[in-house]
Amino acid sequence: MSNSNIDRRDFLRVLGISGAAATLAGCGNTSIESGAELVESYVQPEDFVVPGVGVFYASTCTQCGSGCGIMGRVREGRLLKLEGNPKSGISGGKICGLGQAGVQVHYNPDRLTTPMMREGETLKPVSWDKAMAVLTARLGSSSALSGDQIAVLTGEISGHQKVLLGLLLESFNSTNHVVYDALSPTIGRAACKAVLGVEQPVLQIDKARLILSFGNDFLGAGPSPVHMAAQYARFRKAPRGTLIQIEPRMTLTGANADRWYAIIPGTEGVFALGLAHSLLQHQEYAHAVSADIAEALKQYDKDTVSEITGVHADALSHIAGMLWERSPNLVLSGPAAEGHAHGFDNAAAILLLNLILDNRGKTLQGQASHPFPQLTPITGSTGALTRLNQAVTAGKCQALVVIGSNPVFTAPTFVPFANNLSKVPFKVAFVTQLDETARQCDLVLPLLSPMEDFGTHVAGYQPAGVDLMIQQPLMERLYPETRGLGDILLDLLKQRKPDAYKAFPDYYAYIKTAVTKAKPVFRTTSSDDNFWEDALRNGVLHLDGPPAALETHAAAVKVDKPRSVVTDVHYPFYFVPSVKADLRDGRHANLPWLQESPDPLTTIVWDSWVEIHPTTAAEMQIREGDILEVQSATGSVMAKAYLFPGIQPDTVSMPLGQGHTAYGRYADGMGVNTFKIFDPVFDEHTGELALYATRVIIKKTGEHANVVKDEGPTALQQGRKLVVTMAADQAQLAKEISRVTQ
Amino acid sequence: MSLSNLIKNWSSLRVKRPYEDQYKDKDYKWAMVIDLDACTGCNACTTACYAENNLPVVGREAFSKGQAMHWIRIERYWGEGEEMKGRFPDRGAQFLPMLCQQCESAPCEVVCPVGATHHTPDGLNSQVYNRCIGSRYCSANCPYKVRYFNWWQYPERAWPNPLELQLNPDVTVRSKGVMEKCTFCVQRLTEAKGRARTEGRRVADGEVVTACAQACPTSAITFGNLADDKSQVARTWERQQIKLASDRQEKDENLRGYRILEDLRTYPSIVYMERVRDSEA
Amino acid sequence: MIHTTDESDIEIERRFVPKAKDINEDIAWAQINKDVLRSMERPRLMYWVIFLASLALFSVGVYCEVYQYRNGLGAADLENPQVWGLYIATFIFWIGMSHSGTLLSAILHIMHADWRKPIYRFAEAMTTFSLMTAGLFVLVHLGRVWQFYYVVAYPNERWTWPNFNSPLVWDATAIGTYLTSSIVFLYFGMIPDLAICRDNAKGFRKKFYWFLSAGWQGTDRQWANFRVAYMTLACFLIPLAVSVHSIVASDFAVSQQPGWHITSFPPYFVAGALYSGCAAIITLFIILRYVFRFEAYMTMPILDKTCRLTFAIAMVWTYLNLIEYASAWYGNDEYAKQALIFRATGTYAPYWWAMNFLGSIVPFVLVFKSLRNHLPTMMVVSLLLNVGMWLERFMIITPTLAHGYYPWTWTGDWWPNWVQIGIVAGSFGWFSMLFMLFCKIFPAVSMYEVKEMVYHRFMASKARA
Amino acid sequence: MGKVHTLALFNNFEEAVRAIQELKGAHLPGFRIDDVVIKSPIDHPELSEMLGKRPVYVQLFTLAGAVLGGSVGFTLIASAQANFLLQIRGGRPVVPIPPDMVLTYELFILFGVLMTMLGCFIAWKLPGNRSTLYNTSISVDKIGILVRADPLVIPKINEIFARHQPLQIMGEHGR
Amino acid sequence: MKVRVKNCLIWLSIWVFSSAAMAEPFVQGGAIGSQTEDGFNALGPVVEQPIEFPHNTHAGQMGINCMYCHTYARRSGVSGIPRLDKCMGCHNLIESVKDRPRIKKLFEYWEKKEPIPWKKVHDLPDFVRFNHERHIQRFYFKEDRPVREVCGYCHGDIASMTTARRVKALSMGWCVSCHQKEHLESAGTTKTSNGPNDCWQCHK
Repeated sequence: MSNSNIDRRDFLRVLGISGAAATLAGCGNTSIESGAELVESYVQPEDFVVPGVGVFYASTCTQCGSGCGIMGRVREGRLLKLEGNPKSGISGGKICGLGQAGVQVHYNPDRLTTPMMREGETLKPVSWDKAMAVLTARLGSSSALSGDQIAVLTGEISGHQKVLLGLLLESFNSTNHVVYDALSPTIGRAACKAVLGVEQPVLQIDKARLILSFGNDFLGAGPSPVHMAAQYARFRKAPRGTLIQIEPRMTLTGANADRWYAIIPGTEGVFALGLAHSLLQHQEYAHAVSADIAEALKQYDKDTVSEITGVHADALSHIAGMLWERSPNLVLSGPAAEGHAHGFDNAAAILLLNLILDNRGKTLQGQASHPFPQLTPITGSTGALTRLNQAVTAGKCQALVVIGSNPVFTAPTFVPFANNLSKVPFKVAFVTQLDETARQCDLVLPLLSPMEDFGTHVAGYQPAGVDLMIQQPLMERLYPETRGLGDILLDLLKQRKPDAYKAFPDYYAYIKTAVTKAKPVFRTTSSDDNFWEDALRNGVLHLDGPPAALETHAAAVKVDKPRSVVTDVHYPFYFVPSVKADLRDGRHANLPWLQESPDPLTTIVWDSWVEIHPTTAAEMQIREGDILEVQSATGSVMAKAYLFPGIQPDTVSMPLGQGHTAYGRYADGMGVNTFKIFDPVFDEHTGELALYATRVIIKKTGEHANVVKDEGPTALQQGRKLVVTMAADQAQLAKEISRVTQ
Repeated sequence: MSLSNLIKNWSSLRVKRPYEDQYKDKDYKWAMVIDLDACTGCNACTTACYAENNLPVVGREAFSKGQAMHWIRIERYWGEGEEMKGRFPDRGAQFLPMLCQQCESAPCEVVCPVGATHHTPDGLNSQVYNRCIGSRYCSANCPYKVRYFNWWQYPERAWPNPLELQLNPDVTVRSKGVMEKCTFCVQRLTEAKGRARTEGRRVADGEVVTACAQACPTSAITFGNLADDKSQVARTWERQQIKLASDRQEKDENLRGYRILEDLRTYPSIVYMERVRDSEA
Repeated sequence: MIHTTDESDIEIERRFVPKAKDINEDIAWAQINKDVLRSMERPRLMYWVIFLASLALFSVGVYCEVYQYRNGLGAADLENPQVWGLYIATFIFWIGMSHSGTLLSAILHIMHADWRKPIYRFAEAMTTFSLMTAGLFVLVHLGRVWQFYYVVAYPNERWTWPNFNSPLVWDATAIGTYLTSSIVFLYFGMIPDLAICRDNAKGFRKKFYWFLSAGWQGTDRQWANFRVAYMTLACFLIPLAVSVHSIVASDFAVSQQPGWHITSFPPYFVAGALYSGCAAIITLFIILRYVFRFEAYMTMPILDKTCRLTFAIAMVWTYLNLIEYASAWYGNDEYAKQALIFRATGTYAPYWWAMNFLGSIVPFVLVFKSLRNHLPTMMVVSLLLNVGMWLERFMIITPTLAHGYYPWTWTGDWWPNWVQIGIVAGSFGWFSMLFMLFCKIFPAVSMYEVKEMVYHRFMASKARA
Repeated sequence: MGKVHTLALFNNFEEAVRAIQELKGAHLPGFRIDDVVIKSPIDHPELSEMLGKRPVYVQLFTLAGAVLGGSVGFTLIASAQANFLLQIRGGRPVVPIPPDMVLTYELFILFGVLMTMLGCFIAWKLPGNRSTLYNTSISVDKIGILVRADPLVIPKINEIFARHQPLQIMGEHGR
Repeated sequence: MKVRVKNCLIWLSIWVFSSAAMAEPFVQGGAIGSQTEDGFNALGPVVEQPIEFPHNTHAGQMGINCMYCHTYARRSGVSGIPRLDKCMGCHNLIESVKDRPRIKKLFEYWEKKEPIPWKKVHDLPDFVRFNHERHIQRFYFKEDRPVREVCGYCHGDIASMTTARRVKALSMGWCVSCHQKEHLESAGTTKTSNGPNDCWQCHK
């Protein structure tokens, strides 16, 4: 594993490979041949470039916002595989399936290879000159747009791209950077901020002896799943921690729990307050909260709580007992608890338990403060899109730049963003592959893939200290007609403010200058060039920093009279969307590996499905594979039924991310888009869309189709000793050999 | 000189395997430990395997017919007996990464008519694609059903340009009619062994791991050299009292290690560590 | 007297003839020659109908095979773990069919049961052609059929050998040996008849028969050597036939799968093979008798004897079948027990029950003499028995693959698709096409042996008189 | 040598038998019973006593073939298994006895069968020339007696034949 | 009955000879006739290269070590073609031949910074892995054999050719014929060992 120590850009320029791109190993040639193929031949490669030997380059994964350090294995100029970068504190040398599939973003057969411009109804390919001319005419030096007239819509974005976007908007006297995340953590972050004083505390999972999680899928689609998984692995080593999960639909984390409880969706807060009430019976916790809260909590006796939440009353006292017994512990709230009209209150109530149990500083910490706040990511929200939608509807927006966001696909029906887009005179999208939103734009510019571009990233979740993640090209660009986002933004900025940016011939120069300028912060004595080379070689610039202290605001927790969830006669079922760790909000549905990677719990691939509890299914005479219509107040979708025991019986669940209509061959026509049946329910505190508050009715269509899954006709072991379970008190984990150490 | 070889080495040609200390004086015996308590079922290993070993994405149609090509698959069981009596799977799901067990006495090896699958000196159960004629007898005889057959001409359909550029040049792209299976990433092993040999040493522990082990976010998969006493895998086997050449382990009750379907006398090279659940919770 | 199928004749036979004669010993030898040689001349319309139907069926099979060859075996809807589908099931079926010829010809020859003589020739031809058909399935089921020669142990530039441990290699060797030996046996027993053909043929055919008849002139030295050699071949063929089907059984018994790993499989397979072979002989007996007007030679008493033999073998098979169930049932192998229960109650249960009914209950029809002598009934029964035996093979392959050791990979509802069914149907077309061709090129009834039979019976009756 | 052949065709098997008996009893000069060949449409093993000892050696070929096939077969298979490239499979010994016995058994039979056929062909003196004295009616139902004798005694033989109602008597040069 | 001895002998001798011919490779391994020293000679087609590189001048007349140019052979599975700047390293300084047409072509590629599209002459099937490094390390470095012999065993006497041409069959039997031989483990010892006989060593 030799890492590069040269100027990456020069390396790619002088490599001059022939023959490599044309050969497809193993395919076709099955006999001794002479003169049929070309030899890999170089002009002037660096010494470490040896044909037949793979070289690893460090970079940063951009598949989600976790900012994992990765290494790309490059051979004969081709990027072959991604691995975790051991130097990255976040990934620790590991990588998830989603990260692996990053190469398929790069090699995707449906990638956009030339700029496209709208001609009437369709997009037609145009040259870069033409495209840039159109772009600069609208957004260049002559542009008269200002303020709210221009908007930039992105997904979660950090690093110098975020900086350049901000600078570009600034040149228009605008701050209209709309960050939209269909699966936004806004509610939870707001609750954290209110209760603990920070938006995103650092979870010390490995230090906890007991974790009580209310629908927090930290092993699946959490904020930093690879890091959390490593923490989880340590948590499971001696002394082994216990995980209790309470949620309406079993997540991947729930599937790994020692004890899993089904709860009526939206009642997690009630349960948490019930626990709080129970805990306050213990002397040592009695003074953790103010007297009036303690008084109010008395309404949450275990029978009331049990009746409201649907969880057995004994469970409440049992969990409370365990929380009391096993310290330090950690109580987590997750999207399933937060995505309700009173989601903020739920999350706050759950966080209150941490205050009572005094987990602050033990298993919960604040993040170290980042030396470059301008590089840290902005958390996306759906509220941002709603506001943009209002501006667009009002006709205020004259130009819209869309980067890494697909609101046409993810916006719920009551945010008719797709229809309103036509009211914007100039819409430009920067994409690697055409998606539903890009297809509605006037100009689409093809970007370099993350494997071809430079960049810097800052993760939203910084487990220890702070990291500045460096992204560098892992191979030469595949398509000459693609450009990096940074380069395009820099070009526009040069148009707007020629003087300020003339020192930077391109984005590479900009980023190199910017990073080397930050050298003093990292307290190194090496030269600028060495510093930059080290940064590239390691893929990460790390800075240790003390964790920020957490505050205590128990008063932020609203303790009302216990409210049960109102049932709806027209829509009797709770609808719980499930977020797949690899498809997320659907942006990765174009990657074949992820489509074929079975959903861990149902083993279904390439599809959407409706999870329904077997007893409910039996009552309704639904068999697996029956096609059901799931109808909410705003829309309906049809999918195959899958009988799933890990779900609250009055709840049905469907995965998000499928149902694309214009996102390439691997995504189109697979499953249905469940974003389109969300009810317009918003969190009362933050105004954020409540994703878990939709109610639906289920109708049988009478049709039937086989569920495409890996599982066979039985999900039982049939007496075979396949997976064996041992009671924790029997296992002598401490005596085992493990590379994972505390 | 086969005839003279026959006469000269008759007794060694008549040795049955596995036997105790078979690999004691050998350089390598690759083996694995999978900790089911650490495995979260996240499928990272599966995708890593697709990337490393040029596995074709078969598509929905073929997948629905049971023609998937995942060399390592994550199985999800819902428990047995008492656990299934309740309304919910109270103890979570049971995930099992199932891949070729690299049996020491592999049922598949015996039955292949052309000897496309055999046992390597490193204790791997090999599959030579270009020798395979596709009788599928090995798959029929595999108790674990971890052998995957190329039902279609995947090189023509699974990697539309430019996806083919991702293909690992160290691994053959299998055409139709060929059986394939987990190789313990033999291309990595061969490379590491060659490098070590040139440097006149044995491959160090952790120097080479399979793609699944490398990716696994919880490090549930440990890969290593059983012939090297100091390797983590060898020490774990030792500590778990698992003997390679035994079909019924006599071990302490509170040890978690076991091998799957061991009573069939396949002598697998993968030890699974029992999943642990806190019965108090 | 020529026996006919008339109801009244059966009636008369039963009432007034204490023991029907296998063959009319007054039949003139020249007449025998004439009757048999006539069957090789310009065919009847019925012949063409059967031949063309076979050809059409065969073409369907060829089309399916070409389709499968081009697309890969996925075209046949095979999957993991249903890797074999109908191909191996039908392969065993055809191997089983091939045992009839050996049984009738070799065993009965050694035991001097001369009633075999009018019918053994076509039975032997059946052996050869079923083996050829079975061989086709070996090729059809291969993923890379173009590399099939890797199985053959021959010196090559790769310096590699097949895996001699594999039952498939034993299979290849055994079937190769069996095919060679059965062709030798068939040809050898035909040499005196080929000489007759030579003496009666003209033109190209004469040359052809001249070459094949190997200078046969019927001299006493030729007869003496012939007698010894033929007897030796018969002695070789019996253990060979048993070994062939035992080896086919070893494909399964040697493997580990529940439902396959059964000690009684080899005899069970042999019995099943003899059973289906005998049933097929009855079918072909009736067809040939009708198509070539062989009523004088393929007489009802011979059919009667064949039927009784079939019944006996059916009972042997039933016994071994029950033994197989019993050993799973009373054994300690939970996996095998589960596999058995799956067969009886799972997806394929109707076929399992049908197979037991057809294989063990239907043969009781053969107990009744009146039914044994009723050709349409016998035709239907023999076909049913063969369907039962085909189902037996299907029940060996599919449920075990569907319900092996590993529950995760069980299959719930796997069914063969049109490609597989087409190829299986094509194999029947191929077989009957070859068989029909054989009947036109070679004498389907052994003339010299019928003469011997007539001669000996005549001498015996004279002695009695 | 100078011996020539004569062939008589009989309709009746008993007449033919009597003709041979008379030939045996006639004590013709230079005539031996070995020179008599019977051509018949079916096998008449009952004549062997009358025709004297005419041994059959086919079994020897069979034995040689079977033993050779078995032993050489086993050696070849075992040495192929001991070949440099042959690998350990499924934990079985490289040269496993049971599978090799199965194959040996098959080769034993195969070569036994082939050698039997070969031996028979050799006994039939293939590919030598056939006697031209042959009548197609032999293959129908007639019995032929072929005698090889000194040309001088041929008329006497024919005379004996003529006493037993032959259908036809054929000489080597025309009728 | 008299068995014709002559006939008998003819048949039997045919039998014995054919069996013996069949048995030879069983006993020796490989195909009939491949046992001879030159049983694997198989001249490949002439491959037209972009520049007609004179190996005979470089390796022959000047006696340059093969690995001076094919520098990857000792550290990678593939021996590789020399990089263009390697050629230039010398030819920039050799004024005497600069006007030769082949050298001019070389300079043209260099000016354009374009790799020379050399064609593969020794191209194994894609499922075969041949490791130059291991062979060079074993026979050149450890056993200390002359480089021309080590390379030449597979590549033939390149020093007498202009552009390379395949002279060996490169078939599997040929590889095996050498792998089964006992080779010295290193110079100065008498300990021998043969090449690996594991399928997976070469097949991937």
